[in-house]
Amino acid sequence: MSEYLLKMSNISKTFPGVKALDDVKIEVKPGEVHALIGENGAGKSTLIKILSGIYQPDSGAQFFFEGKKAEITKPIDATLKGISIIYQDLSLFPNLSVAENIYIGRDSNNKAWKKIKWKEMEVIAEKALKELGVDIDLHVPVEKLSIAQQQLIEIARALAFDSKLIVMDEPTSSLSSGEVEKLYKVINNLKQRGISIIFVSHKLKELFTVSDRFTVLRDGKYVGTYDTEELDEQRLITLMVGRKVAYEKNESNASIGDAMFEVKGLSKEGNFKDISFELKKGEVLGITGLVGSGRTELAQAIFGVNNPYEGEVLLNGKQIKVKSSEDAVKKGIAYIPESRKTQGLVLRQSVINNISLPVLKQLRNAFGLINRKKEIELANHYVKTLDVRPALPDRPVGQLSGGNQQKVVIGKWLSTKPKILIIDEPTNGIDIGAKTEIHKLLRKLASDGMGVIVISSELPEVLAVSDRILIMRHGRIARELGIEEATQENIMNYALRGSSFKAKKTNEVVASKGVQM
Amino acid sequence: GCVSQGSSNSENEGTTNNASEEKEANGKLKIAVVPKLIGIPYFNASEKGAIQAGEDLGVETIYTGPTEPDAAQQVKVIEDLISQNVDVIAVAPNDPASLTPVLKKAKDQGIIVMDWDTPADQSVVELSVHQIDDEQYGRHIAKSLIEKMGTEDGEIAILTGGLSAANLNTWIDGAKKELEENYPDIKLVTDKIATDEKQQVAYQKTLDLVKSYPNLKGIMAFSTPAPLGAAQAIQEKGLQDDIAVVGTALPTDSKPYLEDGSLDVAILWEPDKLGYLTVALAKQLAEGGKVENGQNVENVGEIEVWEDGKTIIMGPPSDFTAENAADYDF
Amino acid sequence: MKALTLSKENILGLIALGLFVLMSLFTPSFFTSNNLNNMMFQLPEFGLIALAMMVVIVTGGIDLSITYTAALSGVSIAIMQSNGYPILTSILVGVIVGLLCGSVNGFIVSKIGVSPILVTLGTMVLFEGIILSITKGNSVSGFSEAYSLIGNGYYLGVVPLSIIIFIFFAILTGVLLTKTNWGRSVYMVGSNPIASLFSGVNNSRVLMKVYLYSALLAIIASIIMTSRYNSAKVDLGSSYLLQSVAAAVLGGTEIQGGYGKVIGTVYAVIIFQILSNGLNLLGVPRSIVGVMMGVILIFVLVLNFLKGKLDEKKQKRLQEAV
Amino acid sequence: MKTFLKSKEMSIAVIVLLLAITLTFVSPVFLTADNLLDVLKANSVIGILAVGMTLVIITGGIDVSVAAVTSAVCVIMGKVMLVMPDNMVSLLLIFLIAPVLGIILGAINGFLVSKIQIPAIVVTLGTMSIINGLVLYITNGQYLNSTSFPKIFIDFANFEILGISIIILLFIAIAIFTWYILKYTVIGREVLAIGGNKDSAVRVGINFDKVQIFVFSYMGFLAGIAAIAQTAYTKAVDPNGLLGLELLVIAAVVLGGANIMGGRGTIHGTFLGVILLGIVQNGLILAHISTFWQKVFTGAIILLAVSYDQIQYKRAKNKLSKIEVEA
Ligand SMILES: Nc1ncnc2c1ncn2[C@@H]1O[C@H](COP(=O)(O)OP(=O)(O)OP(=O)(O)O)[C@@H](O)[C@H]1O
Ligand SMILES: Nc1ncnc2c1ncn2[C@@H]1O[C@H](COP(=O)(O)OP(=O)(O)OP(=O)(O)O)[C@@H](O)[C@H]1O
Ligand SMILES: [Mg+2]
Ligand SMILES: [Mg+2]
Repeated sequence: MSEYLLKMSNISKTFPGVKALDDVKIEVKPGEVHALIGENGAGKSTLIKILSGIYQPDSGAQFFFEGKKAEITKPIDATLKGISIIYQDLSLFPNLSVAENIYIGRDSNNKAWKKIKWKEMEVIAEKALKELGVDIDLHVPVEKLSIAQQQLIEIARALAFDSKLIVMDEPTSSLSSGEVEKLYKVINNLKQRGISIIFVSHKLKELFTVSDRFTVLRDGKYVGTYDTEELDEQRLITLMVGRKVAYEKNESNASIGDAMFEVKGLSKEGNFKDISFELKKGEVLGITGLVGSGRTELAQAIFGVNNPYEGEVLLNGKQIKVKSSEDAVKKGIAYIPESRKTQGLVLRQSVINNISLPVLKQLRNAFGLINRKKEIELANHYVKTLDVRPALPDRPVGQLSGGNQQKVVIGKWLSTKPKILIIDEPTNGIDIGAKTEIHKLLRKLASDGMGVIVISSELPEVLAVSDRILIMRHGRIARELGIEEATQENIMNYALRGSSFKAKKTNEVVASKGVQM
Repeated sequence: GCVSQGSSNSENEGTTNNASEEKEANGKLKIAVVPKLIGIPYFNASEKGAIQAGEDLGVETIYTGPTEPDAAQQVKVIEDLISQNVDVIAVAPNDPASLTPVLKKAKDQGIIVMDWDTPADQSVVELSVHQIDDEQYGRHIAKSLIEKMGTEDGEIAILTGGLSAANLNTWIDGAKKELEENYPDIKLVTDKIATDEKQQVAYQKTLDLVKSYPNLKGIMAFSTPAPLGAAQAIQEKGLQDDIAVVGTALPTDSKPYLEDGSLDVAILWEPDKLGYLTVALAKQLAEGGKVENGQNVENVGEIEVWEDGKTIIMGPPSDFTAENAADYDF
Repeated sequence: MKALTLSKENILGLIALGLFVLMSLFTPSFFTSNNLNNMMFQLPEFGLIALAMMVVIVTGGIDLSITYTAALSGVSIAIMQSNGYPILTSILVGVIVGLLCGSVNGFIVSKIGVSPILVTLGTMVLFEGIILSITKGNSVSGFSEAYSLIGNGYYLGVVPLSIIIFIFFAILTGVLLTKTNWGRSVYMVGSNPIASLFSGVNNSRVLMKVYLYSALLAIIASIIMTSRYNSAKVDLGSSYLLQSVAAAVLGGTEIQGGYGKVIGTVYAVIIFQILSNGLNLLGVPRSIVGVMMGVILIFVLVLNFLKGKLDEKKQKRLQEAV
Repeated sequence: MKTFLKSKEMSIAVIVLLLAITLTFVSPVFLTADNLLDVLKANSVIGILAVGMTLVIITGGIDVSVAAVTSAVCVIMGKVMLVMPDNMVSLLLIFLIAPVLGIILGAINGFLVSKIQIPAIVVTLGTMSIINGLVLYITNGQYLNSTSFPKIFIDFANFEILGISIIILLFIAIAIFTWYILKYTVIGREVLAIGGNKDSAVRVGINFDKVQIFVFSYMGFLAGIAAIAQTAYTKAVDPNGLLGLELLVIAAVVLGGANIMGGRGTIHGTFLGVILLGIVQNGLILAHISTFWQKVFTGAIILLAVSYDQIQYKRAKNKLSKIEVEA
């Protein structure tokens, strides 16, 4: 029995168009938390997909698990070996119960007609959830759970399979700080029980708190593996980016004008209650809080896709009624949703078509036809100014990495020349380099006179961009802090105070709307 | 089939595959007979006759029609026949009016146009071959029903293949007229009921009918599957003696129901004869012959020609009963 | 290289061409002015309905009521005409009736949000019922001479008027879909309704317009049909319903929405037309024509599939070569 | 139970109930065992097919070739029965042949859908027109009546238990059997799983293709059974007898609350859907509604049902509070 639980080496993976991985290796010790990190498109997800048997590596790959040579050609192989993967977008069945979601998969292949023992299933699920120290009704369908709870279900499933290695690809990207804390507890407890964890994340701070060792990838190449002790944030960033990136708290912006946008006593049953705030010219307003504190619901109400609600919205002193997203665009309100892949972009359509979508009306020529030339210019403009890579605007946007996809969404909304820009989880799953770029951009937009509201669960981010911070808790504004008085500690404190952790939240507020057939 | 349009010879390919070459080779007459649709027993039977006549009389018969009783499809069939420049087109219209333009077109191309089974626009056809006098037929069916009911007052119902079938409607009108004029005490409980040309639908509707009209005495069923469905329901509910069923079915299909009296009588002409007659007259017409009243067409018999010199009546319908049903092979 | 990467539409075009050549070679009286002309008269009505179906399918929907929409507007035109109203008035009424049908579908789909297949299943039966209760199932006839020219007349004495109408609407549809705000939104809504909603697109208006437009195409088809057949009846063109879905899909339209080109559908319609007419002339049993069309449909899709696989492999080899 | 009250099935159940009550008032006949049994029997074929269609639709697929497959099996069965001796073996043979034929045809659909990845509606549209065409070509619409069947089959067709026709029993048995598969077997849950989320299914190692092929083969299997029921019901084989039935079947399933997008659907819901369509047809005559208006009613009822259900669903969704808002 070697000292390593998992040894992968000579891993290469070629996709049509890209060499995603080029002779990469990773070695994981039993009972360690191993951070896998790199910029967007560095190859993390791909490496994981190979480990899980979804992708096959190019020839020559070496693969040992528990000292034995391992053959993993399909997902079930990995599962049976005791490797569980928790993907960014989770692998749950919204229409099935919690118990089933935990149990599922173990009987697949050649046991099709096996009778399902619901009792046994529930026992197993029960046990797994206990080990995690959470209590969730075994019978509710998973679609009724919050993202955080869903993530726990995934982990419970991994335990139920008594996995020796659990891989988490950006598990915290959709969690609020509070829930992240809870996840760490779980991870530590797994560690105690000798389970190894590969942890993919773009949030360096959290990585330092959980990880024992780091493996760094850059552009699909292996950079190195380091103990946490020998690293600090700067060093790490340099390793993964190859350049030095600053990422610190914002000092309040000098040129803050008077209120341009105002919200008075906004309330919506089961969403949020008498929300009032104002946004001053040139300032960035941060809204934070636990996931499920009603931030997204509030934003979508202002944007007109979460009607009806009580209360007033004033733009430049005049009351406005936003009845639909179309309205919002007309009135100069832009909302960048939290899930770029489902809400932000039409993945199969080209970058051009995505960017021009909200402004097609302006692009019409004398005959009311779209002026393709103008459209392409528009797209190119934002691809250039936002430095979207690769700069191929007629590629389907689905082929861009998360970071670049996000830039496209931002470009799309800048093209509407909005007065108010609301951006929800702006840097979800985006690497540090791209992050700071986006933060700079938001600051710049504000100082150029745009009203910017940033909703984020990532406190460093909130602190980095905001001039003022609203903390929401259970659908109400718990506290407002000026940037100078705000610290991660006191924000957490207001966000959590008196709140139980079981924030309830259905993923997509408007998922039902718009969907046809 | 769903993805289907146009037409073709529903007999074996051989006869027509090399059709057009043949045309060049020997001057054989090409006579196209177009049914309302192919692949239902009634028109299969008349196809037999038509093909037979072709062989007997040394003409080439193309028997082809749509797979659904759809006007649009039938027009296409005829258009394609015009492209094959046949000598005669005899058509049984699904929707007479809808064929007028295309039949005109055929006429302009020098093709002789006639109708059979169901009259087309009389201004375009040169001959109109009727199996029977539609009104008489309707009346005959009504009379037989009354006879089988054995009473001249009581409730009856009418089943029909489809509400939009022109010829069924004329028969039903004929039957209604007979009842109004001669049997005032007969009460028609509801509008004619559509059975989608399907036996099981006729069966279900009949079950519902006998339930909702407990003292129903008789049922007239038009279109070939309808009487079978009706009879099946009567048979199952053992109402043979309470409710008389009369309809337009083929003998072989109705045999099992005739035998136990659940179907009292099936009234129809012999469709193969109709097919035969159509081809025979088409040939005669194409060769410039004139059709006379009382003329005897062999294998068919004496035919009646109305004074308009156009309308041909093949003869009275045949009543198929438990006794004679076995003698027929269609 | 370009030659190797044929779009599915181009492949379809080649198939259509190939069929045409084959038929011309092996079917006597196929390649005769008479028959070509004949096909030009047969194609438009089906072509228009297929386009109507395609537009709906691009939004991820389907319209099972399309032929009854056509029939209903056709019947109303016929009734107007037979009561001696002038052509334009009659057509106007027909258009209004048809658009009403479209708006019923559009409303229930876009405002209430019921899935199109269910809505149009219901309206299909409903419209049929309405026609039946109006016409008592009889066919309505009695069009004016002039009216019958629409479907039977020639333009400049050579080209059938109806084919010109078809070409016009084919081009119009193409332009609307590719060059207008609405058309673009149609594809966007078809690919990802949520994202397009979040991009300020008014999904329900887009959908409403889609069902109105497809109704309009159906109406045009019904005008051509009623004029050609000089009568209107409950089952007017009913046999085109599933055929039109098949044609749209054969034309490359993705049934789950988001992709579909006019030219593809047009090629598909041409293929069906050649197949049906040619096989008829050959005297192939008509039932077999149906079989052939099913076979072609599946064959082409299997072809696309294999092509996709092939391209992947090629890409890969190029990669490893590098 | 509480979940059932909020479920789609509930709204359909409500509609069925309202309709039934109205009919009981307009016609004394409606609420008689005799009538209800007739309705059940008349809709058993649709019911059997609908049960299979439920699985297909749960996986997000659809099968418009069911009617074609059923007629194909009917026709072949008919031809076989012509030469069959009149004994038990023949009957057993029929129960062997019919399902097997169905499974073969269904498997072809399944293969094209899963391995060639052609959308189900397209595949089945194609196979439908192929099968229909071939049936028409081979039979030329030739109608076979009971005189040509072995007597034992007729006895089977007329067989009753406590006055309940074997055909109804067949339907009920199929419904229960399928319900069991869906609830208590691995493959059954996998059907729901791939309907719920395809990617997740693949990741947890569910064999997507296998499940799809199963679903379509099972649909074919039931089409085989339905063919037996149909032949027993009409005591005849009419190659055109089932044309257009597929739309009714689909209507029944979705009325029963199955989600055309996949992931949701229940056997009891489908059963209710079948019943709804059944009593509408039956009621229209009992209620003495003019022939010409019957379709108007049917269409209107379908529209009302689906709209009502959708509105209910939206309401529920809006009520469902997303956040526990502090008082
Ligand atoms: N399915 C695919 N087809 C083609 N190329 C791919 C595919 N998946 C990944 N790639 C390529 O491999 C590279 C690495 O992708 P990967 O998903 O591993 O990046 P990542 O490290 O997960 O990025 P992120 O941090 O944003 O998740 C990408 O830049 C992309 O070009
Ligand atoms: N079909 C594809 N073709 C080409 N590249 C792809 C494809 N799918 C994914 N990629 C590449 O994979 C990389 C990562 O893709 P992925 O789906 O993991 O998003 P991501 O980078 O992880 O972003 P996020 O973290 O927001 O999900 C991207 O760099 C993208 O270029
Ligand atoms: Mg990734
Ligand atoms: Mg949020």
